[in-house]
Amino acid sequence: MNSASTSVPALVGRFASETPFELPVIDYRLILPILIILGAGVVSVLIEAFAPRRARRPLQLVLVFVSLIAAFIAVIDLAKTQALTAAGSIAVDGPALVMQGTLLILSLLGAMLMAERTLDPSGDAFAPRASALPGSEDEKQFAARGYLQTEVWSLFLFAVGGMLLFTVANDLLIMFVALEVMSLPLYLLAGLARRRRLLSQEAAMKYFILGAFSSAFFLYGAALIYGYAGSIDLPAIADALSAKPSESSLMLIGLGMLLVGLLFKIGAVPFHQWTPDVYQGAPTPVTGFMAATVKIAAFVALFRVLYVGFGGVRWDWEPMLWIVAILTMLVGSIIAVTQTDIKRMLAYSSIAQAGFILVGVVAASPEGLAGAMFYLVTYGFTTIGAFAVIMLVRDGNGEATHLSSWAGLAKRSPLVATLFAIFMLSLAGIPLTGGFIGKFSVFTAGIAAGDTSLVLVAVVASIIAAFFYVRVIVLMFFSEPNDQTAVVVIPSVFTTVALAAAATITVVLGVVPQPLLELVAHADVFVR
Amino acid sequence: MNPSNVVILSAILFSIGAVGVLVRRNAIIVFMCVELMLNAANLAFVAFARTSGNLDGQVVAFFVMVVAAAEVVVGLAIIVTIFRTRRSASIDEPNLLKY
Amino acid sequence: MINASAAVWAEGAPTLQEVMPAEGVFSLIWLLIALPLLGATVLLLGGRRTNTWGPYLAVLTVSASAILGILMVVGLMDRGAEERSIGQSLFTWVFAGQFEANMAFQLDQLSMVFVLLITVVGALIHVYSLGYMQHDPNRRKFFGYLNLFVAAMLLLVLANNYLLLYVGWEGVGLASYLLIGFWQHKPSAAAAAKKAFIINRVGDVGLSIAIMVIFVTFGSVTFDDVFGQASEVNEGTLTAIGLLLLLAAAGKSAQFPLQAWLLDAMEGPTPVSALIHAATMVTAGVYLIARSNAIYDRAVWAATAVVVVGLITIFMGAIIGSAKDDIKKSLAGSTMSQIGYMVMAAGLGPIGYVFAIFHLLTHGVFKAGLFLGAGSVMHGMNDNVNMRRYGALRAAMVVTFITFMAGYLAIIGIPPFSGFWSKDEIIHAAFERSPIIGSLAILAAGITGFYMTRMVAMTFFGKARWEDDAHPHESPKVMTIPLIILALGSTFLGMALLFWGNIETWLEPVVGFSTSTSPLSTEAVIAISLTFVIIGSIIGWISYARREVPIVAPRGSLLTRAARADLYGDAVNEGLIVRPSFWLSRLLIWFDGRVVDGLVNGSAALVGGASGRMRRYQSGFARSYALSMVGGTVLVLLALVLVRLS
Amino acid sequence: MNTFPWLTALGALPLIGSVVVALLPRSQPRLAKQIALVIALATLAMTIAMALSFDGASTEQFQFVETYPWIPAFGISYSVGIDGIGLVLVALAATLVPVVILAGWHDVDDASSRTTGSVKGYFALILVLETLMIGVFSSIDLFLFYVFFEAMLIPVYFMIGRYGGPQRSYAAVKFLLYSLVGGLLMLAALIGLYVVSANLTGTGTFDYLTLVGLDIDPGMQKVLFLGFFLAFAIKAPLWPFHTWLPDAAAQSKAGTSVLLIGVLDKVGTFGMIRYCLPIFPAASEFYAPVVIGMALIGIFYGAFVALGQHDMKRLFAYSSMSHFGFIALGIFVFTTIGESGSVVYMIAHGLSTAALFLTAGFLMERRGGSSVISDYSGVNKAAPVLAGFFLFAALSSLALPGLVSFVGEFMVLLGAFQKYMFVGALATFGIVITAAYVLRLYQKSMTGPLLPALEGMKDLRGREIAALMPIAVITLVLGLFPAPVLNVINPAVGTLMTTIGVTDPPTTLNPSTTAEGTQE
Repeated sequence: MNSASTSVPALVGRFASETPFELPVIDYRLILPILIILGAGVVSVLIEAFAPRRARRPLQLVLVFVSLIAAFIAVIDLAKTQALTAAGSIAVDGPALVMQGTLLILSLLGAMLMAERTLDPSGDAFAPRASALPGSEDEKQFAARGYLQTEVWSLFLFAVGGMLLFTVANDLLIMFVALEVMSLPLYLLAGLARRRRLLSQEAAMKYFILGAFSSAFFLYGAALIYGYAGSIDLPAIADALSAKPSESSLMLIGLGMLLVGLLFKIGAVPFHQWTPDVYQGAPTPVTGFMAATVKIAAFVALFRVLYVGFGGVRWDWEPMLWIVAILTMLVGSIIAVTQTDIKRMLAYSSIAQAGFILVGVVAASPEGLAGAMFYLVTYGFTTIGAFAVIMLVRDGNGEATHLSSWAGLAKRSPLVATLFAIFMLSLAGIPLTGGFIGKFSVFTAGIAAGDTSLVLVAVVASIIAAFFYVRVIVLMFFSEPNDQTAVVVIPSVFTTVALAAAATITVVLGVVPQPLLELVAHADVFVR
Repeated sequence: MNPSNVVILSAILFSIGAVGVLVRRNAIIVFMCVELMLNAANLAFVAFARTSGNLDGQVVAFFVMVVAAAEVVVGLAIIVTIFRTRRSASIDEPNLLKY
Repeated sequence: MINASAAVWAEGAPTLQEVMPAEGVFSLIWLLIALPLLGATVLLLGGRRTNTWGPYLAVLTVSASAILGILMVVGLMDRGAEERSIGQSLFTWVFAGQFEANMAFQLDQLSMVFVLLITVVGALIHVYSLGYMQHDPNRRKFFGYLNLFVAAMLLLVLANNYLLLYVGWEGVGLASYLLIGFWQHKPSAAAAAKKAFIINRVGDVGLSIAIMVIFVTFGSVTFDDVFGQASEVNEGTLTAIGLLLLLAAAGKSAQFPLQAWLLDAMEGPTPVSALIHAATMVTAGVYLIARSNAIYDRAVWAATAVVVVGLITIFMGAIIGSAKDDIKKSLAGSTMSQIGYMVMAAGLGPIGYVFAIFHLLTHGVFKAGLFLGAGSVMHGMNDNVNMRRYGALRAAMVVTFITFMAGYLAIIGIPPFSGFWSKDEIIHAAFERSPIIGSLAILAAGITGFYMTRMVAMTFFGKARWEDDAHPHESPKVMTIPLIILALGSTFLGMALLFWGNIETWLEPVVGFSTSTSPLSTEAVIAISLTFVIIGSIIGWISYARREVPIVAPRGSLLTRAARADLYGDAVNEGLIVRPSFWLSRLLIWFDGRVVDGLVNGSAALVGGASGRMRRYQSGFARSYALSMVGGTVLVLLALVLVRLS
Repeated sequence: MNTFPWLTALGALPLIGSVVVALLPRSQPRLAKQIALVIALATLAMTIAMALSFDGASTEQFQFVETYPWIPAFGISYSVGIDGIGLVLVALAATLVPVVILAGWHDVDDASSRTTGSVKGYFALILVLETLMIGVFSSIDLFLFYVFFEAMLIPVYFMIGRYGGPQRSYAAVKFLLYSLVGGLLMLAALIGLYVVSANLTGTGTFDYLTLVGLDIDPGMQKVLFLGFFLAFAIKAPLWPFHTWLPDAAAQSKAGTSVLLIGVLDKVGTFGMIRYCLPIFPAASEFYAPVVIGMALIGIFYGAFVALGQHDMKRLFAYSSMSHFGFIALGIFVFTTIGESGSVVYMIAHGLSTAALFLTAGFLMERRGGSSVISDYSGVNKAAPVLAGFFLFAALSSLALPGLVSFVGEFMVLLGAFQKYMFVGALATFGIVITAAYVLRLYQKSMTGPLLPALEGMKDLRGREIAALMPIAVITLVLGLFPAPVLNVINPAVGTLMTTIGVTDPPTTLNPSTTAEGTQE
């Protein structure tokens, strides 16, 4: 390219003549699930605008559940598809479909948690009116009148739509847009807690500032990659890598910054610091939903970038990710040991879990991908289940998240304590839970790829992690209840179903993992 | 104009934005710095579109602008809420969540 | 000291007897053991229901065994000398790989005499105990334990292999433990019992290892396999086996250096002292050595060690016996000493085994008589054991006195009492091996005369030094009849066995025998030893019958004080073994808690500490999070670039 | 061939029982106990029936084999089967469970204990544990074994943590974390083994017999061996990985301790025999000196520490550690006698531990739960039957000849001596210290003057005697007639010796050309 002196109109003209603009062909069937969800999001906005206040909640709920189920059916319909569409920007393939299906089911469970409104005597988990000042007279009136912030459903749907898009994004632009469509609603949702609103708002602001900051890194990385490869298409980038392996500094810096954006969403160390604050501050249903789903979407994107786009330079990124994985596992596990807030503890736990999944990424093999996908599924259900339990454990001021309130909980409610114990054991990777098979798959991939020392670090981290998971069980089961001990509130059918589903899936994946293992094993190839 | 100079400019802008995020205390200005970073990326995209001889970069720039606009909406909403609650736009003031 | 080559030793060694199948009365060999075992089971599990008839059942089972034993000895006598070894195998007991040990018995001439000793003396002591333990609330247990002992002891002498012998070996140890500690409420009794068991265990280690060496050498632990092939094994191995067996024997027979438990064992009821700690169990060591003659005959140094151990113990026992004021402990010292004689004799080789067993038998009878006599005295003296509070009892307890005197004359070796014959033969054999050994044996015989005279004088002669509430009286018939029987044994058994029973020829097929070629004539030996015995007795008489015996013991010479302290055996054990063990224990407990567990808890604390420090970096300021992101970005880029450069 | 799914049925029975017990209403504790006992006895009966149809002379290594694919994606199958070694250990578990249930009848009654769990919960956990114990001894798929191995932790964890003494949660957490450390190391090694099998045969597998047949590179063996061995050494526990045991034993109910030390910990030594030796023969031989050293240290270390204990349960724990030293010694000397002896020792130790802990449990129950030795004196006077059983347990623990523990101990020592004379002889001295601490305990607690506080102490009741009697009888009968056990163990050990390719050292005289181990 030495046509620096060419005038702009001439340039445009030349493009127009040489590469006539073709409207990209879009196979709408392939993106039907995304369209359904985003369309529902639009309808949801319209409902907010035009439906009467009393009708909004039922309408929104029907809309959300119907659209999620419809989208799920659409995903099933696409089973085993391997196709590109929209000029190669969207890749519908095994990993994408499996993860989309998982995301939709998890979103369904998340929606059930968000729809729960029998736990808090004054309504659901969200502020009656986000604009009202915390503690003000306004707020009290809104609460008293039973106002509900039904906009959360629009936000929710757009976030889900963004995630679905994230999993199929085959070029960096779509990926960026999906990232933002997913994140922006979540920033808001994080700030909408009914109780402890200062914390919630703080969480939203931190999440937003840091999220935007990381997006900027992602975007600038994408720009540099574009500068290197001349394209933002992942397959095209791969081609460029094999065509011109030299002059790579642009590529390396670009890749690094791109990864920073994705690692941020995953919650990998040292880009993890938002996680505990946001998980703790956000309304618990949102935390559960977000913890389970964002990680899945971001990991699929990470896999796609690394395997499809940068598979040719795996020797470059493997050592770096190796270090990040070790840091993530160790820092997450170690800091969690001294946490006293259950949500914060689970946040650090999710960091550690991200580290374990990164072992599968570093393996850079189909087994690694399959293992990580399995892990993500079990992690998603376990996490959402755990946060569902947290919603139920309450005292006078809402959820009782301080660990001291959990002492002797098993005596108050053996069932809930048992469920939580199952989730903890799964996170700790004890056999007969899904978490064990997940760890097993990922570690197997790691050792098969020769990363034995990484797996050993993972083992050490697992041991440290086991300590704090076990500690909660000790508190619940081995202590006597005291006057600080929280009560377990009987939830409505929404949470009950979500909780039961999460627990069932966690155990079933541990006992009969074969169907899912087969699914992910057959879906371990990205289309390019 | 040599596109590589433009890229360097974009890098400088990006750095200014990043440093701004780190050093400024006012949430609005921090936010503006983030926007500056996004726009620096835009500039890089446009510049690279020129060197690579296709329009992708320019298309990206438009998309990013739209996304940035959406981001502004969300961001300002959050910041304004915080400001109303705390009577301060300092990014350091909300500091209840830690350790 | 000993100047003999292996060849000399092997002279007179027996050839292996052919083992005959068990037919007729011998098909009941197992029943010999089973009867008392049944008695023990019924008594120990039966609970209070057996209180009334239990003791009689115990007497019955042992008596039945004794009758069976007598039938068998008659049966054996009917057979030719070469057909007197009878084997009975019940089933394969322990087996794995090449190893195989059967639940199998071997009744031969050696076992036979032991069976008789055990069952007959055992039966007598059972009967005696009916009277002695009449008022003890736990007497059914006592009889149960006694029966258990008889069963275990019979197993010991009837086993046809070392491993099964080991079962009997520890079985008698257990019975001994239970009986020494029978009066468990007395802390001293409980402590004595524990001590006996633990010291015996040290000996058992020797037996264990001996069995292992035997197995890896011979590929079998059956007596026949071992003895039949002992000649093919090098002397070093045999010496090792011999020394290990000696360790075992020393433990069970209270020989130096494992002698310390026997004196304390007198905490048990007196019939126990008579049966177990004088007549039978403590002689198991002698049995073991005699049984293993094929090994010792080819391992001169092991045999020499046996002699040395025996000699040391003869003197230790005699000296301790001379200083004790407790009648039972004095008798216990005497037992040590007498067993020392047997052990020494067994170490002399084929010339000695027969006499070791001979002395064992006569000693079994007269020492049982002496102990039971002592028990009878105590019975009449409110269980006081201090001889300084006895005196002039001959009139008060005539039967006891007379029977005791029979035992006394037997033990010091006055002809024609039975001890004379057996001890004399041992001294004679010792002279044969070496004049030094012989002289020492004679010297010890003199000391025997001294301490036994001292005992008799203090108990039955002199002035009465009774405590105020003592009303000495003769014991009931159930006690005196066994005394009389044993006294008759003490008097005539020696002659009977020697002249009528032909003990040498009887035992020769098992342990071998070589006739004496002593430089000293038999008469000379008899004369010298009798002289020493009489001198010792006279000294004892003068010191304790003619002179006033102070009620409180005088301070005594250095040797006396040492002897009263059991020649510091306990002190040595305490200082060298017990205390260091507890120090080590305390050290290891400290180590376990602080170091091993400390490392475990320390690593947990380390993680906790790291956690506490690391979480401080989560400062809550969004901008510092952003800073760490920037830092992270730099690191990521550096990593990528560095990898590329390398 | 037998087509009845013996092992699955055997494992399922207590599991079903535990579900039934767990679903009973809280107000029916008595019914829960009764059902648990009946189920446990039924399991025992079924075990006996299975043992009777076990063919000791079979040429197949495993009998009653059932194989169903479970997770084919990783070559994992639900494969169970049993050899002589597994059979006797399953039998041990099946025997001890009803005993423990009977003995612990009132252990967790709400009125008498300060525990946090419910009555039915305790008995349900015991039954779950029985299922897992049966599973762990009969898996012939390594993954399945691992699953049972780890899953076993959970019921025990709850049994200690919910039904234990004042420090129970510390003890439970320590137990769990310690075990998890071992378990996760083993997981890493297990995965490594899987990957190795995939490299060697093309398809990865966890099938035991396939893995045994692999020819693994010695260097790799050494690495993988460590993972397995450490897990087993922690479980067993061998010195210096033992410090969880005293705490766990001291804080748990007698029944829990019995199942934990008597059966569960045997998984460690069982694992060494079943997995370490045949799969990693070269590594086993390489590490044998180290392991033997650890075992020797453990024998004496445990015994000496036990000698100075002031707490009965801690004493038993350290004594067990010493005994486990013997078992490990027998395993790693690679002689037929040693291996067989180790297995017999496992059985014997299970029985003697049960006798000790249960008797001590009955004793403590009568003294407000104190396990401090100096709180007792002269018990024999007040409760002679209890003291009698206590003595029997003590004698069983010190391996009195005539009891089954002697058979095991002697075989182990002989096996060791056969290979390493010095080691065998040295280890033999352990029996003296064993006698010293066991009898010291008996002397201090049972003999001497009766403490005033113990006046009027009740002797054992019928139920308690009924619980102890079977143990005593089995201990004695097997001591005098161990053939039923040896007959099934010896062929299994023979196969093992053939697999690892070691022959016994010949004896000087009469070296038999075909040791039993190499016969087919």
